[in-house]
Amino acid sequence: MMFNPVLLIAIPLGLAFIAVIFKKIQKWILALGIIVNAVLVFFVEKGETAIGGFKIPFGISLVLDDFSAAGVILINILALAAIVIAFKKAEKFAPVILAGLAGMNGMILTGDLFNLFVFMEITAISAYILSSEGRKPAQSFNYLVIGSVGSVFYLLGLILLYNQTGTLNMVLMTEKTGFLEQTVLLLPVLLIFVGIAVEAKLLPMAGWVRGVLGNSNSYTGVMFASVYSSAALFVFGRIFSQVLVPGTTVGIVIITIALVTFAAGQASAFRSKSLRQVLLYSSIAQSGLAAALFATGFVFPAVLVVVNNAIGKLIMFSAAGSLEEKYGTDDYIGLGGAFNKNTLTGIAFTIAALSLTGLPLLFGFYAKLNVLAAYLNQGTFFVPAVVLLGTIVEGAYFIKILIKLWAPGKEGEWADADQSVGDKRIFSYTGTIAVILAAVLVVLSGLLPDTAGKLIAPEGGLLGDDGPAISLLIQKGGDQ
Amino acid sequence: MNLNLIIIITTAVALVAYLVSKVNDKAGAAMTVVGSLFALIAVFLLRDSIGTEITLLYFNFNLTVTGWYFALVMLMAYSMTAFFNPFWMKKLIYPAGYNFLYLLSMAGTLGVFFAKDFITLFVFWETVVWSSAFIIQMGKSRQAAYVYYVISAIGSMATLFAIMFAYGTTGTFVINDAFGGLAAYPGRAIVIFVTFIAAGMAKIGIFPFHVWLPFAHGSAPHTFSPVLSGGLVKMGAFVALLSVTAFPAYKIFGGMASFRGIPLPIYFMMALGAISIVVGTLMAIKQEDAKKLLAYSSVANGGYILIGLLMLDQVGFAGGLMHIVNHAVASAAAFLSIAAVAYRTGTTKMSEMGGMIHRMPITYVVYLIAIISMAGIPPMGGFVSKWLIFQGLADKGLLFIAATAFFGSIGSFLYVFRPLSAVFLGQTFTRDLNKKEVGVFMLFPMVVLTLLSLLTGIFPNIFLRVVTEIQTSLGVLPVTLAENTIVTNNGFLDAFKVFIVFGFGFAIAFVLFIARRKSRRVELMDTYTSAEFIHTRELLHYSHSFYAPFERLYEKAPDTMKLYHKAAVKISEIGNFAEAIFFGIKPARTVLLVMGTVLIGIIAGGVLS
Amino acid sequence: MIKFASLLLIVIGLYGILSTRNVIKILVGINVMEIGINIFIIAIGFVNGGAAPILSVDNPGSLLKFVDPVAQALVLTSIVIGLGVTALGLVFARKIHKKHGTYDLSEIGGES
Amino acid sequence: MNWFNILEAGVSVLLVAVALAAVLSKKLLVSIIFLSALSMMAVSAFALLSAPDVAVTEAVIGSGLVTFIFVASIRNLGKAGEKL
Repeated sequence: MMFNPVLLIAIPLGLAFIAVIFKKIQKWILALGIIVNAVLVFFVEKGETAIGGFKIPFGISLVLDDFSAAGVILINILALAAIVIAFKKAEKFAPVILAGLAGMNGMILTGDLFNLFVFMEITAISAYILSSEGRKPAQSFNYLVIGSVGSVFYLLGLILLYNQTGTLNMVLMTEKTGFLEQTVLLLPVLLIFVGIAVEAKLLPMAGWVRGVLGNSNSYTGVMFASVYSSAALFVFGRIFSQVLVPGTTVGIVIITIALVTFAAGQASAFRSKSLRQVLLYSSIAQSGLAAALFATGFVFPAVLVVVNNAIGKLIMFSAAGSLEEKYGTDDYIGLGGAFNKNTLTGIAFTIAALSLTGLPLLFGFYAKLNVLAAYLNQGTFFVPAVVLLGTIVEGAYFIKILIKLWAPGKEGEWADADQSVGDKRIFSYTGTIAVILAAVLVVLSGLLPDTAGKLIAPEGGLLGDDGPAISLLIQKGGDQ
Repeated sequence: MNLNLIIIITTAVALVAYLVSKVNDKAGAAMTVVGSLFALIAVFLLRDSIGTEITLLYFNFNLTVTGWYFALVMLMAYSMTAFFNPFWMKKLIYPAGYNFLYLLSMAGTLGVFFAKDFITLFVFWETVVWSSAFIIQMGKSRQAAYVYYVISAIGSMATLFAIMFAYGTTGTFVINDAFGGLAAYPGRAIVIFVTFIAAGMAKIGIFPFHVWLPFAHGSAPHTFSPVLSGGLVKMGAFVALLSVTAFPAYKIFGGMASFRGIPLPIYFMMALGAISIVVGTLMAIKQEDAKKLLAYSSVANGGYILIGLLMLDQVGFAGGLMHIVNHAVASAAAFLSIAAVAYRTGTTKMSEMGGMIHRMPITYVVYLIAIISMAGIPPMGGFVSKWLIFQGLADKGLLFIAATAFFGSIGSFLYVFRPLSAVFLGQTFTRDLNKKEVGVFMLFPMVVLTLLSLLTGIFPNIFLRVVTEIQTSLGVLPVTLAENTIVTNNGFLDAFKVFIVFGFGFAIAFVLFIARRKSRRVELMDTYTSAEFIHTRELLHYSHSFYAPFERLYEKAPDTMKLYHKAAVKISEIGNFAEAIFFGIKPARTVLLVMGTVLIGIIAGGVLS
Repeated sequence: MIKFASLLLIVIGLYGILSTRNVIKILVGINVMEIGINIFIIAIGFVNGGAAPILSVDNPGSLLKFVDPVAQALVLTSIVIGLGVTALGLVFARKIHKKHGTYDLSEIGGES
Repeated sequence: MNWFNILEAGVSVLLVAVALAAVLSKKLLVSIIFLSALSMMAVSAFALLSAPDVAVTEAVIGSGLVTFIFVASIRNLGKAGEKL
């Protein structure tokens, strides 16, 4: 039995209102909503659904194709995992989280640019409220100001496009903008880019990230770094690889911004001493890479990067937030040997870090391979070189953290468990299980990339063009 | 038994060893012995199935004689060192993790040597890199694991670039096809050659990538240093080999400018190998720590191997291949004997030991024979392979490189005997008087390696026959072998006769030594100091700063490590800059940035279109 | 004419955000921007001499020239969202005041 | 030049002037009052551009509710809150 995708938005939104009314049982409503959504997302009907009785393209429509299906599945599963890891932290925000989930599902599913704006704002407001958990109101305020400016810019770009094309429907927009000149498109596209860049953590708008994610806990960190940013990146992908496909001029501008984001993020992560700060800069870098891929039109590699980053950051941010709560610091030099008594969590964290670096046998390697292959097949050498240099830096800072967290001990002496910071448990049992499951997923999908690739992009789907080709190639050892 | 099964079983044993170690770490360590010996025997038996291909998951393997040869060398280092593992479990922070990673990295090396396509090669390669990085951090230095990983990553990423570039050019990942098809693109081929060989250079420790060896070899757990130096370094040699054979470097670069018949790109790499010989030798002379000294000697020997392999000719290439075995055996034995000493005394600093020959005579003999081989002195194997490399260089008239190789040989006399005299000879520290020789379980691998060292020296043709097979399979004219004699253009070598002559010399020296044993015994630190009181006790050790006058000649030489330091500082500076500019925590900054971005974007767009 | 005035409003709003460290005034700046963009949207959708897009006895059919109804729908939504964001911003402003005793971001210093 | 154009010009000038006043005024309360005035000008602009329903909404929310919450939040701050 297949359901209408509207339910993915309507159920959490409705439950959010109910949770506001019945404050006493809001945590159960939260659990119910998230679980129902995580199950439902596998049983929604593909295709275009009109809302409100208007015919497409006059009304608002939801589009569930392979791309948005991958997006909503990822988002809802991640939201579930985040709740499982830190339910205690999440329960007081039940209505906010549910509304945010509705907003994210809406963002990914909608086929209308203004509708997208509304859902983005719902998501953003829920994110602002969640950020206040960091107890740094000035940072939340900073986030809100940046978000508001971004949304005004988005609206401005949108209305300029509307003025040119007379439509807000994505499909029609694609057709009509095809006739427009690049110079005309440049300003609106840049404005829209800036608007989406807030949640996607891309450069001109990434100023909030340090303040908000740097003070995140084991729940909010996961929400910002993997859930919200994945949703925003999927929207980015939808717009810049399908709706407003950038031509040469616009493309060069956007890709340059994205690559600068990548480089700046990696370099900043390299110099950071705080665990969460390293992770947040690494998230910015990964977002930059995904954005560059989307803007070039390499949808499948970009989706792989997004998924890899989301799962990796889920594990790492929840661990980092939890470490901060347990030990009162997240300066990784002061956390020497924290994994000594948390072996399972440590292994999951290690797998996540190695996967983000793109080490083989893990999902990240498959992602990295697709990224490189896409560019080199196209004949671009510059971007792969940048990506690989970034990977060296990334590997350097991750291995530094891993070594520190695993092996305490003075330089010149053997690593010694007695020198570790203590033996507090990082996660509860459910949290550990969730994290381990995520890590197992990373390993399994790395060992069976073909299956994983097909799950993300079924053959013949929207992503099929540059899709599973490389995984099949690996399978056959390159025999074509 | 096929290769898939070997890899799967060793991985499974690794997992079992992990679980067993959780209960009893010694039992887990014993599993590493079992697992590695099993792999050694199983791979040895693969000889009959050479030439077949096999697939596991998405990995494709191709059983070549080259891979078989390398795999045996590697597994020899792993299995012999494994005998030491049970005795070091107490010192390790994660015994279970160590045992697991030990076997996992071993399984990884198998995949590297038998890879048919690049994906397989790279996947297994990186598996080895990160699993060994996690082993190294358990040793004496965290910094070591970091440096090791970063340098390896530089090499690996360059190689990945080469792999993907070749794929983008020829459309295939199969090693021979992907590289074979590059002949039509000589411009790209240079880039691919240089970047592909980078991982190999980083692994062998060729200048300027050599900085990780003293760190990692010197500080890794004593039971892993032999594997690192004797085994893993040879993975780099394998990649270097691929870059002249699978990548038909001589064919592709044949039309280019060349120096004495060697195309310039290849000559450049050989020159780097020559520099490594010099740098490794000079640095080894300086060291005060026995393991660091041996690590630098690995740098120098890596240079020999690289030069030999890159010649890809009848004689020098055979020498390079032969030197892989010799150096693996000798350096594994040397590191193991130092580990055995460290097991008893708890240190590897030369100035803290002395006279161990009285306590650990067998270990002494093991070390002696190992360094004789390493220094390339007859009658050990190292002499045969270095002789072949010299012959190759002389044939081609590559004087500069031959000179450095010669320099390295002389230099190695200077440094390899220092641990010998400092650790084993002289008087025993009072502290160490009650120390005993290590147990049979630890002596066994050392003795086996020593016998192998002798075997390579006395009957090198046993190994050279395999080398000729490799040469034939790669389409190179094989080195000429007669009955126990190696024949080259410039002469011939009968290793057995050399052994007889040198053995006779040894015997005479030994008799003289026994006959005139009348030296006065004093306490080790009882040194004449001109009535000056020396506070630092280790300065009294006669082997401390042994070559100080010589070292002064090059003490001002630039340190390569500083280069990497500077690069890291630069990246941090860029990071600081980016944080200050882009990631400020005030809203006004971001608003300005947005306006700037839009403005610049529009201007750039206007300029571009 | 009014189009340009509304665009100018957005610029003034941006200037307002940039020129002050006071959180309330930053919110005022954001509101100015939002008003500017709302007027701009309506102005874009405006057809000279067009009637309001409301069906009534006076304008029964589609024969008449309507101004764009989509633009007006957008602005309605946008106004409501603007209210929500402003309210939330004020909540944060109160929290800042409670924690630091001031509305001035420059007095708070490097809270990160 | 008809009545529409004249009105449009007048509203435009007022919009910009009031917005500048809102942004530039030193006192918070004055600033908020000017913001409210700006909202009223926006209402007239909407009415002028044949958007009566938007105008009504803006009047209620923009000049009503927004002003109210602004004033409410700075009301009990006394003099400290009024400096720039």
